[in-house]
Amino acid sequence: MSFEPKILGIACNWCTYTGADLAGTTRLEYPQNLRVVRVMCSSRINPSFIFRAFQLGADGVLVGGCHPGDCHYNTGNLYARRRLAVTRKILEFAGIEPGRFRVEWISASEGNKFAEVVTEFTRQIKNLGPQNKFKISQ
Amino acid sequence: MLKKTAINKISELAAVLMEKGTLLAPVKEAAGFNFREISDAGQVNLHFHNTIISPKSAFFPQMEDFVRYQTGKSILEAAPVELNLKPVFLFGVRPCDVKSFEIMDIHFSGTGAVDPYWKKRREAATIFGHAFDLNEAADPAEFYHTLGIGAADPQGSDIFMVTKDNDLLFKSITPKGKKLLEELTMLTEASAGDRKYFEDYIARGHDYKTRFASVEPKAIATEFESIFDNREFWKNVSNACLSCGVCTFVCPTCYCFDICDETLFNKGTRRRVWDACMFTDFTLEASGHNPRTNVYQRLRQKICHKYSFSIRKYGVISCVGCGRCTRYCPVNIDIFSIVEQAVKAKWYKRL
Amino acid sequence: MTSSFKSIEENLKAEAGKLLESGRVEIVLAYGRGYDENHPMPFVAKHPSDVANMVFNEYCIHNLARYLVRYPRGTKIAVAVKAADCRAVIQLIQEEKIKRDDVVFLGIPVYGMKNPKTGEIIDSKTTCGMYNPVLYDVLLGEEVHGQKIVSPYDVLADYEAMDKEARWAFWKKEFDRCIRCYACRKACPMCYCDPCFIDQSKPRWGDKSPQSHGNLMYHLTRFHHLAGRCIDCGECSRACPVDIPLYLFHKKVAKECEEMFGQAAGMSIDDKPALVNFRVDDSDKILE
Amino acid sequence: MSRIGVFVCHCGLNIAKTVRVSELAQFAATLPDVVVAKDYKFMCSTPGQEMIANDIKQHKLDRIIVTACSPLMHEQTFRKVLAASGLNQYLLTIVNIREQVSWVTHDIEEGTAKAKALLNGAVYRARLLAPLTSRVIDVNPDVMVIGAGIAGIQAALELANTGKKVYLVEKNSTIGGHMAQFDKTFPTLDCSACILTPKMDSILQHKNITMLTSCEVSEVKGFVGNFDITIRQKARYVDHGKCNACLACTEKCPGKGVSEWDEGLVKRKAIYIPFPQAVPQKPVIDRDSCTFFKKGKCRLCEKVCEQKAIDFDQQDTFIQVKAGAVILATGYDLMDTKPLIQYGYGKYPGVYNALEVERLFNSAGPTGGKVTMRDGREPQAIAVLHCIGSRDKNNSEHCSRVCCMYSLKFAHLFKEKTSADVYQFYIDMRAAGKGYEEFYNRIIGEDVKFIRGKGARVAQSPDEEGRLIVEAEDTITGKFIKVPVDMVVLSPAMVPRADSRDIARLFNLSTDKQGFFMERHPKLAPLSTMSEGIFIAGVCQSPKDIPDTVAQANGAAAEALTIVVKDKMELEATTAMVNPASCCACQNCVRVCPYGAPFFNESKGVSEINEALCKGCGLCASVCPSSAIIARHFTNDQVLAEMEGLMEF
Amino acid sequence: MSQTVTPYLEMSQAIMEAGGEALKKCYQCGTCAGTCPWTPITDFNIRKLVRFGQLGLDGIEDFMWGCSTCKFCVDRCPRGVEIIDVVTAIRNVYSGGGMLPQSLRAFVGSLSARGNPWSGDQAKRNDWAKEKYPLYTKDKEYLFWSCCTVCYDPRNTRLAKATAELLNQSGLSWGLPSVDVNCCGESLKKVGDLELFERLKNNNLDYFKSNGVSKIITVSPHCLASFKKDYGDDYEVLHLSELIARLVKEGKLTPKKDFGGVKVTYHDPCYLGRHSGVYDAPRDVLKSIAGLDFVEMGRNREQSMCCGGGGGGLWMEKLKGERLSDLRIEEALETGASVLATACPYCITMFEDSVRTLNVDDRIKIKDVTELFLESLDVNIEELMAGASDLNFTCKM
Repeated sequence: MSFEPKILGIACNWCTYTGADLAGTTRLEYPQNLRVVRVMCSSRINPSFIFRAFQLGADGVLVGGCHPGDCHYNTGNLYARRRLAVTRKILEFAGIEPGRFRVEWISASEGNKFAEVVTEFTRQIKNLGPQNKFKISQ
Repeated sequence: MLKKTAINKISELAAVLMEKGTLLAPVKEAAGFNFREISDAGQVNLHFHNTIISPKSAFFPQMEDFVRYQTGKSILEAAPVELNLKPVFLFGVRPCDVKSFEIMDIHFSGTGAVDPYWKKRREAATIFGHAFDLNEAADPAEFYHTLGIGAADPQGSDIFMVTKDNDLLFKSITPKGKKLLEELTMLTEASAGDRKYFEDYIARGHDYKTRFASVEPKAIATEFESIFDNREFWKNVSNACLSCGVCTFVCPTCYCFDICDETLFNKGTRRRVWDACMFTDFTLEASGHNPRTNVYQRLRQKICHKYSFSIRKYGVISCVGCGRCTRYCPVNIDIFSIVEQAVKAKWYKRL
Repeated sequence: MTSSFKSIEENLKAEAGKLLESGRVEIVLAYGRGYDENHPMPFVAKHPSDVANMVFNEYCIHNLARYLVRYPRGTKIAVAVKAADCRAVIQLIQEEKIKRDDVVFLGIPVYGMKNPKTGEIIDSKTTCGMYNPVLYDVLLGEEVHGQKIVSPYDVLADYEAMDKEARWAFWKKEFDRCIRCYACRKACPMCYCDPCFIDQSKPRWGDKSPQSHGNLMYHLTRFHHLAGRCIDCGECSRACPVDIPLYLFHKKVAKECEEMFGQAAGMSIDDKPALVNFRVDDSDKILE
Repeated sequence: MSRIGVFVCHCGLNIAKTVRVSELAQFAATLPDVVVAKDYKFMCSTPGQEMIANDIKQHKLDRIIVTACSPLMHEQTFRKVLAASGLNQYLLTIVNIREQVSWVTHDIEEGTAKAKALLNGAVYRARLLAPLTSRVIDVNPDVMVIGAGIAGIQAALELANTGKKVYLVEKNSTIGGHMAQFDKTFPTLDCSACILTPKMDSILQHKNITMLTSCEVSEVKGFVGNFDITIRQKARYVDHGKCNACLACTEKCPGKGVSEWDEGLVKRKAIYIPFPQAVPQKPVIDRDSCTFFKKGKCRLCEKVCEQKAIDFDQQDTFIQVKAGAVILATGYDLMDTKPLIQYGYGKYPGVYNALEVERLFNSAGPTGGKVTMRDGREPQAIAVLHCIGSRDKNNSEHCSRVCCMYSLKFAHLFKEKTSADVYQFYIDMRAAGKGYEEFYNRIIGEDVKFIRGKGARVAQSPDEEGRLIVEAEDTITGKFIKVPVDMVVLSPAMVPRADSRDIARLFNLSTDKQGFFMERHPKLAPLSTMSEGIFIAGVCQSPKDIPDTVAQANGAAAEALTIVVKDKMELEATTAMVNPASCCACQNCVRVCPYGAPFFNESKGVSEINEALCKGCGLCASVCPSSAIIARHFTNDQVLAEMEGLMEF
Repeated sequence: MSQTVTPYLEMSQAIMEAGGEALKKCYQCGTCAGTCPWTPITDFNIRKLVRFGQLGLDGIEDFMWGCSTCKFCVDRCPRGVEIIDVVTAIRNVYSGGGMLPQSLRAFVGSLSARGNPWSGDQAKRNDWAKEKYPLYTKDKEYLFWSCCTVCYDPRNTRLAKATAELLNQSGLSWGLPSVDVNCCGESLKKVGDLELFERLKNNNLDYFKSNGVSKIITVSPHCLASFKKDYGDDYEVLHLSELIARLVKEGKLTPKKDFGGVKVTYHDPCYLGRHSGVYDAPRDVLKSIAGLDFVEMGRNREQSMCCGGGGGGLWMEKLKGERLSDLRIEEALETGASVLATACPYCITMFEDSVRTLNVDDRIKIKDVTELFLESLDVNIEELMAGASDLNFTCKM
């Protein structure tokens, strides 16, 4: 059976999660490897969550937040942008393929963008294969 | 019984021992030497003064799994971790480290409940003691001679080794050592000259000087008891201390540990890990109260444990003067300078 | 021309004595005699008489900024600071852990400090490679000029050139050697959290046991906590008993932060730490 | 150990079509801590809800997992079910297997596998859910309205009529704002005073309204429901308590000051009321033009005042006001057109700006309503120039929305009061309001000449003394047109008050490029702002006409009322709190929070969070290095557990 | 001609690609046409030109030559449309293939053949200098860029001479460009021949690079604007009046002669004022001369009226009554001044013509600021000019 990646999605409640719901109500289809955790704002994401996700065996991590300037909490995603950029550089230097961690700004009305991003990201992770660097072996 | 072999044939001896059981010997690493389980005979390297981390990790490893369990199931169904050990050969242990096993035996099997893990590992091991090289200068941090340990003191080893030019002499000290030495057929019989050389090497070892004069344990204990409440003194000596865990982790006679549960995906392991009295959360109580929040309290605890409470309780200084804590302290705090200051600091009487 | 260690020592003693006598400061942080010549210790002078025990030689490499946060807020402290240490004090002021007028900077322009373990000269391969303190109230020697200025990030070149599998293997080997003694955390002037995130049990970020995944979580998160704050003084790597090259990772994060946010750590009191700040026009390219 | 109940919904076929719901329920039963696992056709239906309620009581469940549609749909519904059956409403987790699973795949294997993983994550999270009770704080019933133009007046009256006490703060010495300066209002041409003065009077008479004129806000503390605002009452040198408004003093006063109310067209006395229907109708003394303050002698007004109300050594005083909500209605100013040298405002006396012309028309104005120019002549030809500074990248990019209409009004009034020819230089005639286009047609009917071309330059006529030439291109004919006129009226851009940015800083609001206050959401929340409890109405938010301003004022009053009508206010439960034992005083949280909820407690040396201001976004929890901040309902260990559960299978 | 037209969007696309993309921002408010000095006196309408460009309507080429790129409209445009770029783009698109007006054909021909617009012999470029002045070499600080107009046009060679003298007096180290440089190409670009402009520009750039030029003094504001805008920004370019103003302030040059109360007014050349933002330097120079009674014209500084010479206007035929320079002269006369000072060779040429056609040359003289300043240093230009080169042509008008 071909490699089915496990992808962790962390979505901000006001924009990306609502966008994901919209993708559902408009019956857009996308692969089911993504498992979404809902948080109130993309700025809630502590970089250690990303390291922990890879340790739990995630093959890819997708973070979704509001477009800069649209954040429900005014400046949340502007801080998140800087922090997740540093997270990305740390993962890269530690040896994780940069393609495994992705941050996307998806607004509540961009259901189709959500579906496209998930499909494309799943395909990208499938090419990269399983991630067993950080993964804790049982 | 005395046997010998050429130093460059050590790897053959290592190969033999590896078939008999697990061989732990000093291995050269980036930062210095450490005892490692030997997987390829060539790794054994005796050109060392002493290892970074003490050989206590052979009997008291930094991580020991006790129980494996499943969340949601009852503890009765949890499986304790069986400790089935092959014979262990602890190769190249310095006399001061050998003495530390004797001190640790008091805590782990001598008093109160016996620690089965320590006891099993201790019994399964045969210790190859190794004398210091007497014509080398002593490492500035060491002061084992002050605590009555000779540079070539065979006491406590099963087999004791002394280097003679480019040979290595092996003398069996205990019956276990004698039995093993007989089995090691590849070693050749040592000559009478070797025996004589061995004897006076041991004798010379005794008066091989390290830094400080010898001390009398009882006197030190009383000094520390009276100086215990002199906050000024302890603050001065601990000003530089970072309160990290280096000195306790490298020390051969530190044995504090913490038991914790590490779970993942509903499966968990209860395991023992080294802990350090220098960590702030070492004495953090469930209520949130922490009796030792200041650095000077923790440093005082560490030193008094070894040079005051241990003497009162077991009559022995819980330190072998190997100097590791001084050598690897990031801010160069020297434990025995503090002891010396405590003893010399007569002015404490005036308070 | 660089002033000799001896003359710096004299100036340090003189200056410390003056400050203590005048009551301008309650404490002077400097260096004192250790158990032998090559191992001096950080030293705290409280009375003018303590000044005599002060010493300064090529082994006084410790970053004394670490001790500033240990004293209650508002104590007046003078601290002997070399180039990197000075940036650490500035970063602490940026983060309002100490106030500018509570600290007297005794600046030490320095060249040729040695690492007691290896005996090598400490240079920009393991530290920021700066010679003169960025900010000082008193300068204890002549400014060092004419030394070759080497970028502290050159040493990263061959690690960045490695492919990711080799780099992962390198870091996994290094982090597996960690014995979790936390000397790196305690030696770091910017790591003043007590308890640290790794000591928490609720949530349990990383296991206490020194296995690779617990070590990995501890080190990677610490690198992140120091992003835009690490002043590259190299204390963590020197304090590590098993010599893990932590300065490499810190340099890489510092280099990325400088490129992305255009600001080096601890260079000026009015800067705001990079990760608690934002610019609306930060480009999204930093996320690609 | 927790006792978890899992309830899987079919949602008719919506979920059941691509997720094997019964298999999911059986799978749930096998998970640790799961005591009850059921599936039902419609969980959100009444029988479905009753099933949950019964199971809670019967099996003494303490955590509920509903595996159905999106939490954004029915989280509130199921929370009410828990509350009704005595269980804390936050001990609930919703697993979204409709919008994010069954509706986005056709493969039932894939759907079921993903549903299992999501459910497993929910179980991990459910174990760590903690009961949360939202704190209740008491709310000050009063409201403060800042700015007493038509917006402030309307909002104040609406609120006062509901019985609420209102503090109406006005910087000027009278209420009324710019509208009181106008003569007529478009499109109905009814007289501005006739529709405004009754409202101003009812403000004066209203027992619930405290009028604070000549006052400014100097400091704002507190948070929604409990604002503590310091008002600076500027010294008026007249004790309004004693004064019975006989105005004898204003006749005797020798002092001469420029009348701001009449836009500087005429002088006024040092002790004055801006205009006859001013409310309060009590004079104030202007220091700069009062001969006593300037030369130390005169005090004529004091001698004349029977009530002895004059008090020259009156000082600024400060008034502390508590309020539950604040409405900002600070209005606007017209752009200063002097820098646009091509129009010669300030250089040629015949050039007026809109407000000056409003005063000319006004019967209480400097010329008693007669259209006479600064040199006394009656203009024979008048040009009105639109878009001066508006729709202009070099000045204000926005369209000021009302100038087309008031320019037409001017045209009508000029035609009515003088025999002059009236020209309108415009780019687009924007008449989009109710009755506006009809008004435009009426004005065209009154023989007003419209030139489609923005006024390019106003120059002195070389041959006729005192006349001006307006140069422009009539883009319709493509001809360069030079129109000799006597009077030029400029319709300048509406810009925010000069101090709008300082007021924004006081109330923690942000402003747009021009300086207008930023609303929370341009379409869905135009009257509320990022600061809870602070509302905006009228032109301070963006240029608009009087009908829209009044509508916004009513809206803002209603929104303010939602806060102050209840004497208690429930705060969000999912706020953050600091565990003082772990706080290392790095103050990161204080620096990042957009709402200023965390503050540093200097004495304890740790940060604390004011839960009334906290919105629960969790930003502080993620920047806290020693994870000392607990973001309730999204704590670190809850999120980590959910991630662990999601990644298990 | 029938009133029906169909939009020809390919043409407007071409205009946009040629640098006129700003034309889509225009909402036809008419400010530009209302401000343009040409609208009152000619049938040229800049707004209509932009409108035709927006829809690519034909017939645009008939009235695309009326603009003298004076930038008045650009400063006032509420949408920030760079109208000059639109005009240049339109001319580039529509003037290909010999569609140039008759008077400009000679202008472009001479530029492509001889590298200067005056059909002057390239080798004779520095003849006005009569080897009296040094050529620029690497060690010199300033390159004095002698514009083609001051090299070949007899009236303006006085300007070149005056400048050279002044630079000598100021003691700065400077030098003239060699003869293998060519026109800066500013007017050529505005006429629309972008390809030829690139060639001329690169030739000059090669000269600059090979001779290590860093500081350039120009006497013509057209060269100043062109170097600043199109020649990259690694050259420090100064107009002569700026340099003189600085030297006067630094006390290196001080006027000696008293002018005895002669009334002088100043005309702001569009390319020195509106294009390059230099307003005060020439005024400071004039006011530094004792006895010079300075008076401002009504339309001055940002509002100054164009002389009509820009954008190729110098070379184009203008019907009587449709000349801005005439109006400007009348405005100068109104101030009662007897000298009209300006700081641009194009303006001087246009004004000299107008003075002659209006035959008021007895009531007003046209002088460059440099000439006036040199007179104040007690240097007699006449005998300087005695050895003027015997150029064998007069500029056609």
